[in-house]
Amino acid sequence: MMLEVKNLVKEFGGLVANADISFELQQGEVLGLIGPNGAGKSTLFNCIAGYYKPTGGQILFEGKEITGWPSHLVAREGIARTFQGMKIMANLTVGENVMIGAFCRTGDRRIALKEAGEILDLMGLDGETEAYPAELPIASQKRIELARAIATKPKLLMLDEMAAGLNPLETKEIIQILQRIKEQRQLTLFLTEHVMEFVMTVSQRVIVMSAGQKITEGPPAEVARQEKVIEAYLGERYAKGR
Amino acid sequence: MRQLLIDIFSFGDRPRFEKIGFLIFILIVFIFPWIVTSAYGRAVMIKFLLFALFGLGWNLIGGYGGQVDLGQAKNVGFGAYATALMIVWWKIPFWVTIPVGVFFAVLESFAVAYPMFRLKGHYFAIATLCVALVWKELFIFWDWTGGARGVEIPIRTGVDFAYMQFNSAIYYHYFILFLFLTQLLFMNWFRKSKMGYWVQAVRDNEEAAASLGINVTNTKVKAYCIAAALGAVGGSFMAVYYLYIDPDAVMPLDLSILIAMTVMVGGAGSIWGPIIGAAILIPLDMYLGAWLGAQKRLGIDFMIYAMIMMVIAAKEPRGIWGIIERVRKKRSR
Amino acid sequence: MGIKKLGISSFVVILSLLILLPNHSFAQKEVKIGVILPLSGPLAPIGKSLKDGAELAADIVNKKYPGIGIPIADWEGIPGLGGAKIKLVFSDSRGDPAWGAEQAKRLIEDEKVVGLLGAYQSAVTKTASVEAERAGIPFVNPDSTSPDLSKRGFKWFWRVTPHETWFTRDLFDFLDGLVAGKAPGVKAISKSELEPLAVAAENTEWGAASLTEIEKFAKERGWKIAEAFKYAHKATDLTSESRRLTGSKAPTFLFASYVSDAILLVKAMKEMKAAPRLIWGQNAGFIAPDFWKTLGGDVNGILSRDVFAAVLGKVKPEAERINKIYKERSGFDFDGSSARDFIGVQVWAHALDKAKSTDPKALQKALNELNIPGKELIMPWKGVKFGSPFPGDTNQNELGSGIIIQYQGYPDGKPEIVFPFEMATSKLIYPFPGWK
Amino acid sequence: MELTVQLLVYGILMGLVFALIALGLSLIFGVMNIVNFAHGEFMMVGMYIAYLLSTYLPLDPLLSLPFAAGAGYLLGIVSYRLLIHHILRGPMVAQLFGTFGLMLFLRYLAMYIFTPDVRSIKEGILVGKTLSMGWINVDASKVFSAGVCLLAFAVIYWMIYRTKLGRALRATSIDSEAAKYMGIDTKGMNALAWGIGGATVALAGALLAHFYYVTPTVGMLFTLIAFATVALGGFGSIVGAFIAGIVIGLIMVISGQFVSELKFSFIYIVYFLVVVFRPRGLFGW
Repeated sequence: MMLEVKNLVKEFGGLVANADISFELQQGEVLGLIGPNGAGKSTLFNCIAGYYKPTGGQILFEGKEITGWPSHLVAREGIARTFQGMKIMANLTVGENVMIGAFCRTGDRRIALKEAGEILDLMGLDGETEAYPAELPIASQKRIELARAIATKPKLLMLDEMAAGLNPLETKEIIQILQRIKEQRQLTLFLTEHVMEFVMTVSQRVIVMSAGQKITEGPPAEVARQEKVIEAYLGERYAKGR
Repeated sequence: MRQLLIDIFSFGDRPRFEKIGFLIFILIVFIFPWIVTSAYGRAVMIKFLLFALFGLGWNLIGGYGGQVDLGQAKNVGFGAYATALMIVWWKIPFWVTIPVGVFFAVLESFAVAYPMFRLKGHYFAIATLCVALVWKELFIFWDWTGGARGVEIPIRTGVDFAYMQFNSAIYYHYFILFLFLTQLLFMNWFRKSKMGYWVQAVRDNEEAAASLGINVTNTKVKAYCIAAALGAVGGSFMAVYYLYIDPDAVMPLDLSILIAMTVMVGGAGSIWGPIIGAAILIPLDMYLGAWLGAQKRLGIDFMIYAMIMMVIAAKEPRGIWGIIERVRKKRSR
Repeated sequence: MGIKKLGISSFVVILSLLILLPNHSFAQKEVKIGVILPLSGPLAPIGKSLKDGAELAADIVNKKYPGIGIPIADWEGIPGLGGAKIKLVFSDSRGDPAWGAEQAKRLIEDEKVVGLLGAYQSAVTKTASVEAERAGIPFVNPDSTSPDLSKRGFKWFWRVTPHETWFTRDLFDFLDGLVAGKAPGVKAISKSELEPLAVAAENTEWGAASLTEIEKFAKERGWKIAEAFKYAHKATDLTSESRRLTGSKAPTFLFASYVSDAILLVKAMKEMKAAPRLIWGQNAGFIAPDFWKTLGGDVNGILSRDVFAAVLGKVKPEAERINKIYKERSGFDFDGSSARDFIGVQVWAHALDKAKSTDPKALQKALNELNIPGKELIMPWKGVKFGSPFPGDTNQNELGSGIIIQYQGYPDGKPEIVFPFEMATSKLIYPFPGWK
Repeated sequence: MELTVQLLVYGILMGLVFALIALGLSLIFGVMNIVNFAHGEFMMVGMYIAYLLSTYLPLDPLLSLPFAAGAGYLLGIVSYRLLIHHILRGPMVAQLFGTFGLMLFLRYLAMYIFTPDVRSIKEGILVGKTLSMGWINVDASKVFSAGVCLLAFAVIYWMIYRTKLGRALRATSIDSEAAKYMGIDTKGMNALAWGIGGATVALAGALLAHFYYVTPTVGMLFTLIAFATVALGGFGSIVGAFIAGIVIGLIMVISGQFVSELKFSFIYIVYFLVVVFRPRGLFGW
């Protein structure tokens, strides 16, 4: 078992953002997390990644309890993540950004440099090593974040809104890259997405959240048909449309 | 081992014009005392190297680390006092006193760093300023440090390498040059090391840094302590160079600010920034002061100095190095 | 935009090049003396007085001023050097010891001065005189009073002014004299009327030294001290310090303060209607023109130790004449600061005249053997002769002396001399009249 | 008892003046996140105006208050337009650096014009008058200054929280981007904050000149005290500046009574301890 979340609760001053969430994640699986805005997806992510201390419940990673651990220790344990709003080190070059990820596992600059080069190759960013992130388009910046996370050699990779702000073509490319890396590095993926299309193509299984609650889980195609999911998730969209 | 040496001495990753510039710079400082015979010119050069050294240390926390520390003078003070007091009390040779000064500076920085790094931005800047001023007042208050009367190191005649006292500025020149180069090479290694990258990652984005396995607080504390150590070395030099120190001379607010300013002017977060900054501010200050300082109407020298500071802050907040980088980028395109 | 920046940077480069080039001046025969003074920063007002005094002295040496009555006024340049003129090269110390040392280097080696004068603040004098000592160039110090300075055994350092130990002894001679009934116009006062003492000193090198000396002498002479403390100088507020003095109910207040603090202290004491019998200040702030200009009538009755007062003219006509010239030039009366640097330049003139050379060794010898009789000075001193008046002193003027002045009849009055009693120019106002 | 009452009174009176000095700094910070090193120099300008008007014109120094405030307002606006506006984009260090340059410039400009002489106002209705109440003797001008401080705080508080202009200022301080979209002239608001900041601190200077000396270098120490005050109260908080000013006045007077040499240390230590436990100051958000 890669990740186990048991009865996770997170409150912000009385406001319940995650209420009694439980789920499991198998080695090598691709799990999607979907739900409308404000459903508590990011909170759940942040609880696992150590940005928030859960109010209650347990998080186990490979059988080890990591509940409430600070994020750098969670990262060392083997959980890497990307951010919804991009958090790239703007004053460092693309290569250096990825190197910093690699330094998570090595103290040797040469090894880090080599690994960063390999990952950037994989990402199709090998020509931009010396560039500064701000000089590149959004899609490339997303890839830098991804590359940086992968450089920490994670077992579990958590992707927060990877496709936000990308056009369909770019999304497709990212999906290809992800699948390639997943194969190569035997990664387990946990991704949250506001846009359904992305999750549905990539995930083997999805969890649906609404108003802080987990309402259902199952294979994408199955889940998408469920009444309550359409109501909670798509309902919002239709409501907005009208 | 070989790798370490390469990391320390190699500037290979820098563009060619930087390497050439650096070589010319080294050449100039090496032959400087033989081409400039003016004592003031030599004194300016020594002070430039001293402030370039201070700048290198501050750059670690203020430039690479992005933490606006306005209290570096306290570390200079620790170094200076450790050296002066040990020489006066126990006649301990200079070289032994350097690690002691460094030790106290690091110890103090470590002790205040954890509470201090709970603060951010301006709160942090003012806290560093406060801590430094408290130390200054304590050194004035205490009798055992000589209080306000300061510490005077007895003059030794001739050339004395144990206590680093010389009757010629040339010795002091190579002495400070040695200390400066040591720190420059250290910084050259540091900026390429894991720690160096971590410090920069924390500066740019703390949350992202944490997600990459970096202990943010620890990294800041370490950077703060290393910067303190580097500052203390310069303080030790000041003690044997001026032979008299008092709290107003080695730990005033003005010194903290001047150190930060040199790095700012040169370009924070770049290895050449502190050197460029000191090369501009120190001669400017010293020549303007010597030239206009004793005029009937006072203050012109400071006004010119202030104007230059304001223009740089307004037009090029990334300092002179920012200008150089931009020009180069434009040309390479 | 680029051109602008280029302009600025090339301006800087050209500027530094211009200054780096040695400047040769082919003026007439002159002897350069480097003068380091606090000309900017908080002590700049005093620095200005010091500078004016030194400039006047150089002018008097260089030009004929008939009828003044001291030898240097009749000189036209230094006779022993064939009429060479004294040229003072001033340098701002910024009140910073490191800066002072660098300026000393510049003056010695680049300006090629034959010797140095200054530097007022004892901390700056310490570093600047180290440079002189190393270079083997005479440093004449007319204006720093820290006892430490003459205790270092330097061979190239001579101090003209009496130091703090000396002045503090004067203070206690004065207090004992009051008890013995020696003060003009005041009957013998019982010691209990003046005891205990309350002392406030600012916390720089000088204030700390003053406080130590006062405590030492009080113990020696058997005076009780109720409060003795140092306060943070350049204060934003000294109310509570004044309250502490007032609250101690001591009848005698002694101060060691620079001018801004002295003003605040007097204002705060006035505010609190403090009623001491005696207020004595240790020179510095208490004699600065800004002190009495600012406080006007509030200074009446305050005492300060000094080395010179304009009223000296009553007993020393030479001083009166010099004072007249000085007042024309600067608008103020000669005071202890200007007088001290005046005499500093005068000592230099005599030493150069005696040495008949600008060679350091000759000057060293001349200074060591210098003996200027009191009548050639404008100071109320027995003369200038370097020796060891207190244990541990080297090259300290033995023949100097201090006076204690009292402000009387301000805002239009003058400081009157009340000590030494035999030199008193007026009756002592006792007890302190209080503030209106 | 006597001692306690005296210290309390002196501390609070002094503290109110510190609070008024700090008010402008806090306001400026609240609106645009910038610390002004030249703050004490603005105060110095107010002091010189009071001094010049009362010495060279037959004006009572009290009448110079509006002129000082006006001059402070102008100085604030001019500094904003010529310098601050340009350095706002830069990193924090560059901002500190720019205002530090402004500080040096103003200080030495004053040195150039007025020489380093120490001056003070000699005549005025309140100058040098002492009020006696039982154990306590206080300078009448300090009492008056305290009154003006209270009034100034009331006016500024009313302005910020009760007027349309104040709402616009607050909107700018909370989110300047959003405020811009809502049609608020944020640049104008920034300039206004500098103007008000300059006016209040120059007013404080003119009041201070009644019982303090005037010299070009007077500003720095007050700047430091103002920094500690504002940071202690919480950057941008008006109530915070008020309370912290009084706290600092009291610390200063009490420590001055017992360990005068370390009195600034106590202020800094109290600041340090407060922010360590409340990293945004007493009233910061």
